[in-house]
Amino acid sequence: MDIQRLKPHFPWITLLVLVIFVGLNDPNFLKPANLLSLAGDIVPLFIMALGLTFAIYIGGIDLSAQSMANMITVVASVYLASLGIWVALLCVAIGFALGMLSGFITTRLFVPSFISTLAVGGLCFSMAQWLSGNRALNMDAAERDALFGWMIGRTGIIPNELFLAVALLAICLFIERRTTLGRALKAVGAGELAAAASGVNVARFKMLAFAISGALAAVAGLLFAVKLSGGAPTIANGFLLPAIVAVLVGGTPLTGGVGGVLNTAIGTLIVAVIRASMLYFGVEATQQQMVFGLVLIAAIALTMDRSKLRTVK
Amino acid sequence: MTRFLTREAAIRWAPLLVLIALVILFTAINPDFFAQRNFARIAIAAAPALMVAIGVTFIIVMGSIDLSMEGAVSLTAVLFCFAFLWLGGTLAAGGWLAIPLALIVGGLIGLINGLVHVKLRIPSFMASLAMGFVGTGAAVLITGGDIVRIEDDTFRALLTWRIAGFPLMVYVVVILAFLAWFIQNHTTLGRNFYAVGGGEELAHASGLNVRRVRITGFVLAGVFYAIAGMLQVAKLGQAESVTGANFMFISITSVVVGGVALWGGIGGVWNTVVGVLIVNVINNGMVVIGLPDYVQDGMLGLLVILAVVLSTDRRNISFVK
Amino acid sequence: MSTFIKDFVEREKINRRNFLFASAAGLTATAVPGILGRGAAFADAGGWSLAWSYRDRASAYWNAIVSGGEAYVESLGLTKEDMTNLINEGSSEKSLADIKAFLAKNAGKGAIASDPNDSPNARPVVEAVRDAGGYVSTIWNKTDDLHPWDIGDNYVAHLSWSGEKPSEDAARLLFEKMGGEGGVVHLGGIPANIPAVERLNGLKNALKDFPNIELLDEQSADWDTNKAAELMSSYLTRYGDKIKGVHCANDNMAYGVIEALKAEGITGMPITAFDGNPEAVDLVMKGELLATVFTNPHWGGGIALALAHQAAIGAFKPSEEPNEHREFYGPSILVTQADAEEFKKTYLDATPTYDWTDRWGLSAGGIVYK
Amino acid sequence: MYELKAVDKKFPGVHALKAVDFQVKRGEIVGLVGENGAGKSTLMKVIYGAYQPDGGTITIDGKTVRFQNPRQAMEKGIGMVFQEQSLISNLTVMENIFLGYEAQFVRLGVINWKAMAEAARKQLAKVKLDIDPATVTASLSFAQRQLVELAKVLTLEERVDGDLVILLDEPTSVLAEDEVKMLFRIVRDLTARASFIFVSHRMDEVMELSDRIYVMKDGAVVDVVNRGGATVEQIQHKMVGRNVDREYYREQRQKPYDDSRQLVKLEDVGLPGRISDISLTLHPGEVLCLVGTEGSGREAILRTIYGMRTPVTGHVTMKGARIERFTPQAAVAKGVGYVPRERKVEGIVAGMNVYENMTLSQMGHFSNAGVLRVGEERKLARDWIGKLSIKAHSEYADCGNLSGGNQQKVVLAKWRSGGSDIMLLDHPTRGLDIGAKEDVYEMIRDMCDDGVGVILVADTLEEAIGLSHTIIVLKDGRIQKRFDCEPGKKPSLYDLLHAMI
Repeated sequence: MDIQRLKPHFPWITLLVLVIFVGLNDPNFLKPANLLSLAGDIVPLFIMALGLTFAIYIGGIDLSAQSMANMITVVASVYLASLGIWVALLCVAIGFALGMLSGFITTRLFVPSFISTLAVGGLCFSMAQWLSGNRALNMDAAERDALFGWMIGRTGIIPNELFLAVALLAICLFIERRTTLGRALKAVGAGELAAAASGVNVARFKMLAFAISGALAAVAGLLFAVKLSGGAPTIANGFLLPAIVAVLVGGTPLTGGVGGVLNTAIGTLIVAVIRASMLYFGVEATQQQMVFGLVLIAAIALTMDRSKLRTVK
Repeated sequence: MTRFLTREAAIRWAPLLVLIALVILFTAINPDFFAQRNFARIAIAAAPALMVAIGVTFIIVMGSIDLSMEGAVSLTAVLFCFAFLWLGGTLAAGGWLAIPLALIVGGLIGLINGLVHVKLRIPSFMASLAMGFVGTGAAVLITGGDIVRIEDDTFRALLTWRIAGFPLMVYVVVILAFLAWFIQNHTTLGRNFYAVGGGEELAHASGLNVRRVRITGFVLAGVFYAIAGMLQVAKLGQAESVTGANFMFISITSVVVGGVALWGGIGGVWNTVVGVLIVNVINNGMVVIGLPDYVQDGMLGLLVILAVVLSTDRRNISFVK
Repeated sequence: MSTFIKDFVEREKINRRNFLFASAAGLTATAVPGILGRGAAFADAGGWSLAWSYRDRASAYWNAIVSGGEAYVESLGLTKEDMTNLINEGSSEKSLADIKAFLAKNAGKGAIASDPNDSPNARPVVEAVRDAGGYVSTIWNKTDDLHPWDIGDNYVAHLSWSGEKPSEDAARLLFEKMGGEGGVVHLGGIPANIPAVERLNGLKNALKDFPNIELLDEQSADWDTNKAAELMSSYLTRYGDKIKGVHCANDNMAYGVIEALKAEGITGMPITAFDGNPEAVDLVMKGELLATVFTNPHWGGGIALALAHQAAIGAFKPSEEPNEHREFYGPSILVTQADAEEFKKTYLDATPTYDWTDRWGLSAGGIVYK
Repeated sequence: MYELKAVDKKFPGVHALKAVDFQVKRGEIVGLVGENGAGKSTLMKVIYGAYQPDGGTITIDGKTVRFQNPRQAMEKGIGMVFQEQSLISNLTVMENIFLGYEAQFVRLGVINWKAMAEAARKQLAKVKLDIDPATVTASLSFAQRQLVELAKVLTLEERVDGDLVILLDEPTSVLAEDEVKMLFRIVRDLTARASFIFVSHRMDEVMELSDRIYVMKDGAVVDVVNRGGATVEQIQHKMVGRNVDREYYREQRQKPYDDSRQLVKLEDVGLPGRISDISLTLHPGEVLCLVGTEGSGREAILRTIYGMRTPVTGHVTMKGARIERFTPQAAVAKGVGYVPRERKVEGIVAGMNVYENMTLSQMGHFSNAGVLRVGEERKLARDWIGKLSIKAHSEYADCGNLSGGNQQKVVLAKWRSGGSDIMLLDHPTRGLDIGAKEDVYEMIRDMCDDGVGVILVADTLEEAIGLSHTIIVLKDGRIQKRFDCEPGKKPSLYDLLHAMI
């Protein structure tokens, strides 16, 4: 009975245990500045995972997120000079629109999101290659600092990315907990047919979920472009799987309706700590990937609340 | 009633029609496409991919998903090479023993995958994704990042020895595809995949040992990944820790394009064969007709969506995820 | 090949406990190496921790880079475990995060060599190192507007290999072998990777002097063997007998091309590659590969780390060095059948011992921008 | 021959079975009745091996047995025909029949399809069903599927040496009247081969079919009645613990409806293959009942009004306005509420709590610019939990964990609280116990008093007759007959059946 009541708390307990575990090995790890900087570095990944949470929350998946971020780094680099601060709006709008397209293909054409988002990702990649002329692009550093410098600086010991992350998390949490959109997405994830029979416009909300995912992937791409002061059609590679892993480890299973954005925040931090632990424990280079896989299985086994899943597919 | 039947038939044959349409399209743009030699090239490219796709088909029919193929293919390919060389380095001198060994390793990977999924009650998406990391990681650990080459001409005959213009490995794959079809349609295990995919709880209530069927399914998939690993070695003459890279998304795409439903119970080996051919024809055809490489990813995406849309029976599904 | 197995067994013996724990219980696995491992003994490194940040352990090229780094560490009287491996798996994001974590762990006292993975990533990497007070040298990827002397002493040097000239040399060899006429196809690396762009440019430069050679097609095969095999088959359908030569941007893709041709029963097609990996050199000796370009990654891996570390301990002051010591090309050796055996003896069968204090001994000159 | 003695089963906080004695003799049909929560389903699960009892013994022919799982029970001759459709729809009939027992047709791992088809035909003959065993199950009617399920359980006959005990859990819930008759005939014929335990909410059916009836209440058997030993009312009294009189359907509360206004008007509405030329009118305060067999078009009419289907011919008018766009959203905006038959799938969202479910259809009323006013939602939920005496610990209770009756109350509250005045009720009392049914009937009368128009697809004909102002009988998608049902002048069962068939 007590285990049952503890279950919703497993993700953050796992995080805490991991942090203490690494901290015992090397107390330096526990310095606030270190922890904050660790959290700050994972922010682009977190923002992408935040978006993915919406897609996964309704029982889908968004595999276009990485290509989207790639493309946005190119878009941001190309148009920063001509559009100035408005390039941010352009990026988010593109992400939103392409996410909407994925949603449309999924809900109206009945193509599973696994395939539709993969295909839209292919489109993004093509566009990124075309727009960049297959070269790495750089932003004008002065212009970047003037317009987006606030994103990547540091206030005291707190990296500014964290403020952005917290703000986005707060917005997403608000959407999830306090808006009709969030409620509708929960209903769609937990019981799509019942939501439809209650007069909820399921297709529209599903498209919105993918659109939010696309928009947040775009924000992740933008932040990454600002951080790196440039873009390339492959620069955000390696984001996708860790982002999916972050969502899953946080306790939002692919069956939908369970978990949420707060879980993803914890999941992303777990991923960050696992990564850092490789360094702190000096895991050998050739073993790192295997250890990561094993730790992942353990972490998912610990964090996921499976009591609500009737069948495990 | 007849209208209904023709509609059903149209959906059933849609993937094949898409394949034929693509062949006609590419041929129209560049007649060189329609040549036996090019078909042999497509077949070689498709051979290992088909084995991976067939493996994952069984899992998808059960309504689960398996993302461990990249790790499984890499690990079995690498172990196969090591074993082959250790056993004498030629097929004749005992190297053949490496084949059953690789199959067993593949089965073991599948078994662990299945056990983690079923016993720990972790959804297959995550369990297999993590197992894939472990598999690739193990391949890196064993090779230390190096390439293992196999020079044995007898083994490489799979690629170099041609019958009627097609290399031996194509025939091997055709036979194995038939075997897979046979397993699917004529064995208890194959039919049980459909039972689990059609209604897991009902199958359980009927006394079916669903957990065992699931685990066996993952083992079978692992064996097919091992075959794919060996074919990949036959094709490239080498194995390394990235031998299985890029198989994950493309194999699942192929399976779905062929008309297998991701929610389980619908489609089968035959669909997967067509799906793999569609994807490989697109990949080959885009180069052959001279499409610039930067539009190829986008074009592949569009064609895949088109193929899936055409082969989905929209009347019978209320929603997809 | 058996050396790999031997290495593996040896490695496993050393780490058996880690390995067993790792397999058995995920979470505890991470703890074991640290708890059971040796305490850090950095006395000989002057209080500095050393790290190499690179793509992955899945290719001979990076292995050679790492072996150079390890050779340097061992030259300090330490063991190779004293060099931390920061593996970014092709993710710029992880590359940056790992480096920052490494610096944090060592309170800034880190000497790092890094391939930033994508050129825009170089700036945040070196800035992070500078802000933490560490020392870094980079290889391969950096944007043209980023220079060590603008960042300060903490950004010790950038080492690259001019892809253009050696690639051009290889292409000339290829064209001569083709008799100065016919079609050639190019298989490129991941688009937008600097080496991929440079190596293609080299090919194009050579083309100017061979008016009868036609570049039929140039597409990306992502540095990947399998993709190269499939791309080559498609080329064969499209261009057929027009293809008289193949120019590959690295060795791995050349392996795929050779196998694709083998499947068709085509032999004797001249192919050039790049990187000079052991397998490629073997193929050159056998005549299956016309040439490859060796960039001595072992030395590059060693010297990049050596520069960062020696600057850190004050063995030299970067700002006092001329610009061609801060941004320089590594050596490139064109390996052909004529000199392959000799080459193999010198560089592959026995690893040459380098004097790591001869910092620019093998430099091929300062980097020039166009 | 099959006997439970003093069987006990406890769950955390619940004593589900209290020293239950239960006996089935050879060739007997035993009825099992009781309200929801009385312990019927727990008892059944103990019988077919899904649960292991905590105390007491199970004996077959005097020998004590203990089942770890349903399969072991099957091997002792105990089979279960499930309430939910338990055939796997993408498999063929024969595969379903022999699911889990294919081994007999397998040689060297290969299935002999011919032999299996032959054997399947033999089983289908037992239930007098003449279909190709290779038919895919999805293409069968509900009644045919029910018979296939029975045939599937009857394979035990060949597999097991001893006697068979077959549990029938609500086998008639999806069947039409004539199909029920046929099923009963077949079951009676089969008593030569097996004993049956028959579980149903339909008291008349239990009375008709069973030789003996076990009545359960609060986890204990309160009475065993022999055939003809008691009336429906007496048994119901024992089940509920109070009288269920002829005021069951609240006929005394039936008032004439207001025919001056029209809520919904259908004119010549047609959906190819489902319904054609449907014309009907719903007035405020009216209960209009659609009667017909499965597939006669009742559900299609409800779904058309609700906007889930777009009619191909004819038109629909609601409150004077012609409907042009058929979507549930538009219907809900017009004041339509829909209580679907598949309560667990379409009615409530399991995993969401009471207030979230209640406001799902009317989030617009509780939000400003998309931001929800959760406090008001909770107050609404608390009000309705009180008003309908919904048994939930609070408005935070997960609806997936409520009992069927309380789930249905939540669904009804969802629409009523949103002010819906056109209610479409599809089998609203399906699977509910008597107490909960009465609550639903009471609510229907309340709604009528408030001027709501109700279109009802009833669970039984009696219910239809008892509740409605108007009955429309459908057959093959067409209206056969219309009955006015003023109290005292209601049509008889026979009248309706005559029109249906």
